[in-house]
Amino acid sequence: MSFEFSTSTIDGEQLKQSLMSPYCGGYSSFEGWVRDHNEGHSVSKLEYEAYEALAVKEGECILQEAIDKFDIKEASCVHRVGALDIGDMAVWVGVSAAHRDAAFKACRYIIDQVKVRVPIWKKEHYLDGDSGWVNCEH
Amino acid sequence: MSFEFSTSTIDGEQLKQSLMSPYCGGYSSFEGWVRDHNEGHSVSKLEYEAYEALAVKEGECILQEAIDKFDIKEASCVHRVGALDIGDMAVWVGVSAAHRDAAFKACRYIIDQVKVRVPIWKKEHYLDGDSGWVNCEH
Amino acid sequence: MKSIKIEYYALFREQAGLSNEEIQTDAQNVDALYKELKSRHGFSMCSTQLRVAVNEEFKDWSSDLEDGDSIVFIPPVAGG
Amino acid sequence: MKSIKIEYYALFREQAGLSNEEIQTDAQNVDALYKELKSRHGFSMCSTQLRVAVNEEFKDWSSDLEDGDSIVFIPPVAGG
Repeated sequence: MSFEFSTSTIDGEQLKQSLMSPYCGGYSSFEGWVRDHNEGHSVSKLEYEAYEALAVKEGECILQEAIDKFDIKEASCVHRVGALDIGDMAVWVGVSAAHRDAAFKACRYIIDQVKVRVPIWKKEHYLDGDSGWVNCEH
Repeated sequence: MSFEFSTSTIDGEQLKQSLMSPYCGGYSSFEGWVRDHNEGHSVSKLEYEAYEALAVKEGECILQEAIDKFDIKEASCVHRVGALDIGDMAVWVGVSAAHRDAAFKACRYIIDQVKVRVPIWKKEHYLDGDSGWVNCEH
Repeated sequence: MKSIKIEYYALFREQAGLSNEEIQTDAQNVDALYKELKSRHGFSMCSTQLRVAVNEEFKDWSSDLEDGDSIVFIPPVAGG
Repeated sequence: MKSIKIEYYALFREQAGLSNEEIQTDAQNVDALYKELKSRHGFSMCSTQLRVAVNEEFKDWSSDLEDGDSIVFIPPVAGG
């Protein structure tokens, strides 16, 4: 179980290795990619910033909740910080379990909770030259 | 959109490339791994066999259903045939979408339907020397 | 007499000792063909447990058998 | 007077023009501290939109401010 930040490209295949076990029959993963649009605006690039000390605590708390709620074996999450381009992977979640139902539900739980609870902020830069911190401005 | 069989190791990272698009913000994938146990038996290895001509048609039908039912961009599935060892990836599903809700739901729909509809059979070999076609014997 | 091709997969392949065969039969429909082959090869499963494909399409067991048809009996599946 | 460390992230960092600062204050609780800093730096958000962390833990806005506390104001998050 680990929640981490990365300043470089996330390697989901590598991270998956630590979740594998002969006990596991199902693996669910989620990747969030930087889209070229958001709420009607054309996005050119973006920046993520995190309050890492608290974010890691809160992220680990979410992973532990997933392990307690669902019958899973392992779960991890990595989030990018810094400047990202369209198509870059912003966040990765991986969950292994004996059966697929728990793997899917836990993976979904983790990304949903990370998005609403973990202190990470996103600044979008738009093609029209404007920019803004998502959920904080306008 | 493609449903395929493979006689060698499935490369999910490679397959993912064909699903990526600047329009997509979410990617859900599922991998089924060969477990060391099933219904109380210790499994040593297994074999998958498929009626490929019909299985590909049925698999493509499932992918099209997922595209029609959920707001997703692309979906693919690859299933192994032949002899597999514990820990090997037996099946891979990948789905890209603008938003994660559709990606998760479509990915789950595809693996659920593949398991109940596509003509693929699994012979398990057990540590005690016994073996059997799952769902067909005993 | 009709000439019918049958492909065998998984448990059927093992129980028939064959991957495929071409037979001559008077069976009117697919269900009757299965009964004939079940008896000949000693298949353990009943048609109620199975699906059947005719010329690469899933079909009803009551489907008429036509000369030249290709048949595959589909045991309970176990992919994934 | 208490000595309080504040770290600024995201929109706060930009609006304050600072990543962190250490200030002297008479503010009794965290909410009073935010009002003081909102006025000084011209922050656009109200505390009702925010969460706050004291010494790396989420805390209530009514929490007493102690000498030496480290404070982070948490704007609406947008991870993922």
